[in-house]
Amino acid sequence: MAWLTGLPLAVDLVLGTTLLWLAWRALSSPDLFQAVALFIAFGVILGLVWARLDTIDIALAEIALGAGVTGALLLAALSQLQPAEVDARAAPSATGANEHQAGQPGQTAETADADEAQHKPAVFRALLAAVMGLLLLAALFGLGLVTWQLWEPSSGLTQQVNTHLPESGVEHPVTAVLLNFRGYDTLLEIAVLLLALIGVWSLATASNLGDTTPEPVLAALSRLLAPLMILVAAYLVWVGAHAPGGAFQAGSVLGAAGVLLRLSGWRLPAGAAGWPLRLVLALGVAVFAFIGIAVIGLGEPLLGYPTAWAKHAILVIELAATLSIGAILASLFIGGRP
Amino acid sequence: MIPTVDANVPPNAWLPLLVLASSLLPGLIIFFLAERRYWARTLLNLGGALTKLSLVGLMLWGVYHQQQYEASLALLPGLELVLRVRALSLLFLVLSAGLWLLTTLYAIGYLEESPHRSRFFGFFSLCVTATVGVAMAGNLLTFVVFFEMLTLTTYPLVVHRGTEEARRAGQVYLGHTVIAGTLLLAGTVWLYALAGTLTFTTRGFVDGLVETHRWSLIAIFVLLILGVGVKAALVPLHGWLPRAMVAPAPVSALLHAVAVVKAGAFGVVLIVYDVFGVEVAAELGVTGPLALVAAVTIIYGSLRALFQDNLKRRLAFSTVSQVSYIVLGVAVVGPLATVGGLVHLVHQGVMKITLFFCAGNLAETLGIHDVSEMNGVGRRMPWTMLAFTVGVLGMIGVPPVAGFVSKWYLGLGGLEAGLHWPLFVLAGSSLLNAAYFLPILHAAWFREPPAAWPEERDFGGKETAWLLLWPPLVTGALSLLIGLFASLPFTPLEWAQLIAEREFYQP
Amino acid sequence: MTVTLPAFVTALTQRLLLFALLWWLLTDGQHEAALFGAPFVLSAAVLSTVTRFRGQVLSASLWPARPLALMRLIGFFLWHSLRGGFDVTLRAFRRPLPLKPDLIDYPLRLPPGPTPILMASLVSLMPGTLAVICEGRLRVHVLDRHSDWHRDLERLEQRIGDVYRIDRAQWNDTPNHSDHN
Amino acid sequence: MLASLSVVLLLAGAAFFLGGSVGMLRFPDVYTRLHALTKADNLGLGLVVLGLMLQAESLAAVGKLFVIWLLLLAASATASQLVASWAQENGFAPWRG
Amino acid sequence: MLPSGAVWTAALVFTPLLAALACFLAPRAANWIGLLAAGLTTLAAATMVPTLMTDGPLRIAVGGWGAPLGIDLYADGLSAVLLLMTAVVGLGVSAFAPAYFGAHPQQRPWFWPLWLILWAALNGLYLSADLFNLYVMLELLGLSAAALTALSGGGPALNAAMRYLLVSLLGSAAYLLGVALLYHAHATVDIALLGARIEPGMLANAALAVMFAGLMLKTALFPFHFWLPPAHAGAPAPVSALLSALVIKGSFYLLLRLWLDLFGDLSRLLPELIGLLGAVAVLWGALQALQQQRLKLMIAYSTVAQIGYLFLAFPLAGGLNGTTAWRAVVYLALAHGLAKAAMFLSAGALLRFAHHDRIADLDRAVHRLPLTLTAFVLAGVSIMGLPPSGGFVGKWLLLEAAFQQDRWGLAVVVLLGGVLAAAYVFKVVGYAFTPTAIAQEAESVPLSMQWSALLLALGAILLGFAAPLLLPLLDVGAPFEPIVGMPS
Amino acid sequence: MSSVLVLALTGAGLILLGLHALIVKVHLLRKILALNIISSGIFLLLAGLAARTPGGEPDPVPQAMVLTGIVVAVAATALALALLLALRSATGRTRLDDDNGQ
Amino acid sequence: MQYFYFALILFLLLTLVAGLWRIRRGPTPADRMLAAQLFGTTAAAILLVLAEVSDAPALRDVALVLALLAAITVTAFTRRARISLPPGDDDAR
Repeated sequence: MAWLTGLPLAVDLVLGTTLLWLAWRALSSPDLFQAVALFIAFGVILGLVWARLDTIDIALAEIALGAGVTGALLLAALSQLQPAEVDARAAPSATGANEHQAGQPGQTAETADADEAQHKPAVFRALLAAVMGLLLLAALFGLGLVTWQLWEPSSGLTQQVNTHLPESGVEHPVTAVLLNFRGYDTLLEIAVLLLALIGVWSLATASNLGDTTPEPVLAALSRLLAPLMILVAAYLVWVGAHAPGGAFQAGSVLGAAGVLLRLSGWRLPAGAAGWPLRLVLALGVAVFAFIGIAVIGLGEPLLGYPTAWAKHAILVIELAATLSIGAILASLFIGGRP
Repeated sequence: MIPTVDANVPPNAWLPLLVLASSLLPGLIIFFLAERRYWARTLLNLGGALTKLSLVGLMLWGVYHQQQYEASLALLPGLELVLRVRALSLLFLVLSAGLWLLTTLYAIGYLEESPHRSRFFGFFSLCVTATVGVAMAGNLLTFVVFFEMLTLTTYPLVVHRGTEEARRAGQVYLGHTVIAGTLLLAGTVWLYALAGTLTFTTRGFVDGLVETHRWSLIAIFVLLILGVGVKAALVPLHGWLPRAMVAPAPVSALLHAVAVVKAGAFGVVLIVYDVFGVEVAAELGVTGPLALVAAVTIIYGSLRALFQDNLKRRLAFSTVSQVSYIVLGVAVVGPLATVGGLVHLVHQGVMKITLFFCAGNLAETLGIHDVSEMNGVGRRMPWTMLAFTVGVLGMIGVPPVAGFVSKWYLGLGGLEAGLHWPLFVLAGSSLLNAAYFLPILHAAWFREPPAAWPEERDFGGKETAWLLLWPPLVTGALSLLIGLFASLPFTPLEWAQLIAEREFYQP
Repeated sequence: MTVTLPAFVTALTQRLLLFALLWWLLTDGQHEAALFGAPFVLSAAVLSTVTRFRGQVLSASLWPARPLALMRLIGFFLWHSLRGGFDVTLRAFRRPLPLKPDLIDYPLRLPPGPTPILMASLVSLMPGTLAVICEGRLRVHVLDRHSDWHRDLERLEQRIGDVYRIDRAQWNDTPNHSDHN
Repeated sequence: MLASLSVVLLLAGAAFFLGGSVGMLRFPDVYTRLHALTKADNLGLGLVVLGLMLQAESLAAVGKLFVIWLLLLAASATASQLVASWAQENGFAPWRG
Repeated sequence: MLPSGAVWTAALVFTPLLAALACFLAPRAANWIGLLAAGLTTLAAATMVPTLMTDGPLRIAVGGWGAPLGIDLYADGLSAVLLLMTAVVGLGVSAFAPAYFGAHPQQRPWFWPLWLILWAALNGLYLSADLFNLYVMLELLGLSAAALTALSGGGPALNAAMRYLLVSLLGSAAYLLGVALLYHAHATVDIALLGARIEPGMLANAALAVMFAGLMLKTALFPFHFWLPPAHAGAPAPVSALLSALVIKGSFYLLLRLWLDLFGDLSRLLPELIGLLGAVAVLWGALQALQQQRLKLMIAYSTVAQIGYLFLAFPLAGGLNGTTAWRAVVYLALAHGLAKAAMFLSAGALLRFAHHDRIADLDRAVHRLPLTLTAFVLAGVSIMGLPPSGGFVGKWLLLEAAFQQDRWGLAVVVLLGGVLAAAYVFKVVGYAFTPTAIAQEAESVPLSMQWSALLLALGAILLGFAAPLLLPLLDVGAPFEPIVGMPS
Repeated sequence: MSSVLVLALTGAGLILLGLHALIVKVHLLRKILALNIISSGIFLLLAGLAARTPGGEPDPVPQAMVLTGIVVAVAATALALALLLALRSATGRTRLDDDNGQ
Repeated sequence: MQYFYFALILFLLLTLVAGLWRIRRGPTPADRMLAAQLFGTTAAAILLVLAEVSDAPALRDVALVLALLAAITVTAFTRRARISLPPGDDDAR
């Protein structure tokens, strides 16, 4: 039964190979929709990989974002790209779908690739491809070698984190790192999210897609799931203090709730779409920064919560951050300023 | 900028700065004056010019009595901007300050009613600021700084008219001067990297390096001379000068007589005497080729001048030729030649500015631009042509006008140094000068005037506007006087001898 | 169309209980979690109730379900979903594929509202059938057009109606339900 | 005993997953594949969940497992309806053998 | 032990960040909030200087944890001068923006929050001593810069913004890969600790390679410059100024830090290669600038060339008096910041004035827009490296280092670059003197736009006199000396 | 431990696959996917190696970094997609224009 | 028991990978979306088994989140991808 001991490795090998295969196909399949679908699948497999590596916080975030906002974002973008791509095709295949035929109707063919081929002479392209291929292979080899070198047990900062864990206000090391030891990063990273939203809003107004009355079954689903998502988001915030979970994951779930609501035709009331929405969007950064700066007045360093209050401070920050992250992610999906 | 005043000589640090400020501040203010504010502008211009002249006079007296004037400002680690007024500086200072006053007067008259006068006078003042900066430079860095500033401030004057031709001339001018500035900078930094100092010293500061870095020094010398040689219009670097004639007459006067070419020539003096030291330069064997270049320039400029019909272009080539007298004087190693070169710095300035003033008058009053249009103009504008005649005679070297004095000393200097060929160069040049100038005089005085002048303007029956007339008369008279009374104290000749004794050939 | 207060309160209470249970499940019954969870349970319940009532009409379905009927429905569903799973798995492995699919219309007798949705969802999990609500009808895709899918659908509809106490009288009276597409 | 029952359930679940996947691959059109997806996989998951429930450490864990199953049930029921109606609206006629 | 360092840091990063939030919340008041924040941030940067001069470099442990567990902030002279430059340029651009966006009211509410976040990111970048924190800053910087590039809308701008975003993301991804390798090799991401722990070897080389590749991409060093000209030319003028003057410097600063503190001793060949690329950039960029017909593109290509100068220090740094080379390029970076901002702002004013930026059709702009043209020329003087200007000081120091080490090739490149710069600057000036065949319609340009450009340009000139003040500040904490042991 | 190596190497492969596609592919959506895959590869390296602690409990610090990175990546993706859509509606193109804006 | 779980995981993973073929093959977008849905269900099963085998109850939360969000992608697809196609035969031949 010695082969049984190889099973975990086999699982990893299958996971790794699948990831690579999915990535390769997502990047090279001729059809864009297929690429996006493969990419979504890639996200799920990556989630499994994280689970396999015992990095459950990341698995949660990957699954929550991948299954929620990212996939929806990509699909929404693709559907908005679609009509022109169909127009761009010289002769749409009128015969309809065929399993063995490339360029299905409704699939977003990447006609640009073909155009590109005509720009440069074939020899030149081949040479370029060969050179690049060699370079990439060399880089892969180098990276692999370096990774190999790093493959010996090392505890990194685990010891330090565990030593200071009691002072951090939470019991889960990852949350302690995120919200206390390296809280500065986290604050800025919520700012990155907000920044992306401001950038998106600066580009366009919201498209009116998804405003048609939803199918009844969809409406029912969103009625069922939206409250559940709120509950689960709250749970993730709560559980983050001592187990995998936390503001990002919770915010991602909340964002997914927003996406679902939006998809089922729900719109923010006009009165809430102005500054109340903006307030919610900015809340995470504002509360985090406010608490981080206010502690200076208590003689603490920047973003240094007194140990006694750390637990509550982190909870407040996490709640605000969750709310903001959820609202930002949902707004990112909606796409334009309300 | 607050200068770090040397504590040892506190009272004397302000004068150099004031000399700078006397044209810098008026210039900056003038930029912001509206076009119509004629009197304010004139007041600022003349006030500045007079102030500067009196300050320079004060320093002239002081230096004569061994006073020190020095101001410095730290610029780089171990390097300062230094303004130091010495006898040599004063030679150039007096020339600039004096001629600036006259040119300003002339320009006020010349530019009456024309557009963009505020800009013009603003840059004009800045240009003079840069020139006096060059004159007072206490080290090579300072020299480079003001030299480049001169480039920048003259460019707007060259393209002032805003025509396509002016733009092209401006590009050519910049092309030359910027490349030159780059070479100058290269030589300067290289020298600094070798010598660790850039302070002008009366016998040069590189003698310690001759043994070890002979070829580097020669290269540096070439770079530096190329750098200043463009402005001094050494052949073959002179291409910009005739083209820059598109600028208004006061600008030409300034460029040719005072600011630009003189700064170049002055630079040659500084490099040979204060950077390398004339003995070291001679030992390096670089003075001979320099003298040769000067000689070639003298002859070539004269030859080219012969074939120009455009009056200003003829004068421009004349400048090319004449400025190299200074270089020749410097390159022929010896006290007398030095005196000749230095004195020519002033003499040529005074005489050439007279000629340009007159050419400007002819153009402005009668629309005359070409030599072939000058028949009988002496009768129409006798005073102008009188001044012109004095200038021309000086250029040829007819005694007792100033030019004679220069040529005399240059020739003696050559002989003193045991060289005969400078004599032939001088003689040949004088002949050529005569060949291209005397026909003008002949035509102007003895030919019949045409029925109508190309473009005559009426100045109320007078010859021309008084602001146009007086400056050439003054400079014309001056060229005569400094020639006649060359041996009195405080004349250029006396001063040049003082410099030679005090600085370059002190026992 | 108006929502009566008691109906609202009843619905809210139901949901509060449900979500509280859920919270308990999620947090593994830890006590200190209860306080933290309370506001969220409440808000989730309120949200759920409000969305439930908004734009919805059905007075009938506002009443609590009949527990016994619900149990029967669940049992029915579980059994049929087991059958459905077996059915489709067996078909998947057979060669050649034992498929005679067809798309048919099944006119619903349930009134519009949540019940047709439940119906459609359950149909989709039952053997050989897959449904889409389409303007008062179910469009049903069947794997085997010769099977007795019709009887199953009727029985399912019946049970759902029972759970929600929908009178037969209230049913849409369109008796003919055998039209092939 | 409990463990072996659990193993049986898990194995049965796995078998249905396999059935679902095979169906996905072999069935001819989108509608038939939906059948495979909704029925086989849900049953498979149900059995796996049941098998794991037998091993679960607490009642809450059992409940959580059950909730997961219910949620996926709802999701796939909804998804199948949405996809089917999408296919209809976009004019994909069913395969008729 | 008042946490004065923490206060400065809080002010420098959080003032713009919170102001960005405020602008986002109250778009109508954005102008005022933005200007106020700009003033406060500048004040914070200025007041930090005396603290540094008296107390030496600042090291702040965020949250009190300290490296390697927590994030450390570190400010020395190098950070300080860049913070100051950012503040000055930021103030100038902020003063320019209200009038500029007065004509583009739909862009204004987005400009302010994006720009203020960008400012926060830059300040954060200059203050951070933590490689991962720097990654977040880089992303904050890159995303805000890309969003700002797209602000004016329209095909070319969006195209450029897209390209910029992709490049920027790839660059930071490469950087992050390096961080990952370093962390796993040495269990810290604190620069000082890493500097003490890093040792030559394959791993360090790999980290060096990917991090430098990424940062060079972001800094647009030749041949990675392809994205820069369209982005910097296509953005609205104040944004172009920010991108060219500041954003590029952010990644360059990081590059410099990594080199100085981590990688400087690893390779002999790499500095030569970098120097070569820099030299090619100087010449190629300038030649491209010379060929441009459009003012903003010309200025953008000029940036490509000026970036090249910054990399000329790498081959010089190892030799005799290498510190001079570092000082030189930092000075050049400062001068370029001020001058290029002034140039883009004056280009913005010209664009408002003439509604186009064709160089050949500037139609007597010298007379009609004298302040703006003055700003352009003064900025050009610094770009050319003519005295007396910041650019001159930088170039002088660079030449000094080159001559001291007999690196004639580098000296020639430096000098030639200056000549070419003069050529393209004066090409513009020449056309600004001449009239076009048909006199053009012109719109009046608000004075605040003209003056902000002019003051920045004057700043670039005055920088030429500031070396006795700035160089001692730059030496606080001896950023250019090799780290010996651990800073406590 | 073996899984760490396998998955870290997978990360390296992903990085280079993504890089290749980013350079070669012209459709912008594809480039955005490529960037995401590159990021995933880097995260896999960063957090994958975190699991090689002797105690078996993965190092929390890289995990926190990856979480931060994931959120940043989502933000960047959203912005890139919005830019892509804006570009499409402004120019009709979904690829970058090669002329440098001249 | 450990190895049994791993074998189970491997088996489920392989059925998952088999389902990938449908994403690759299509032919309609709907088919690809279906496969993605399949992914959700199977991945949840894998996560649950993994939670058991590595004694990490937190992985159940991952499965819970996956289950909660499983429908969103499909919904986004059907709500937004409203393309008009020429009606034609389906893919099977």
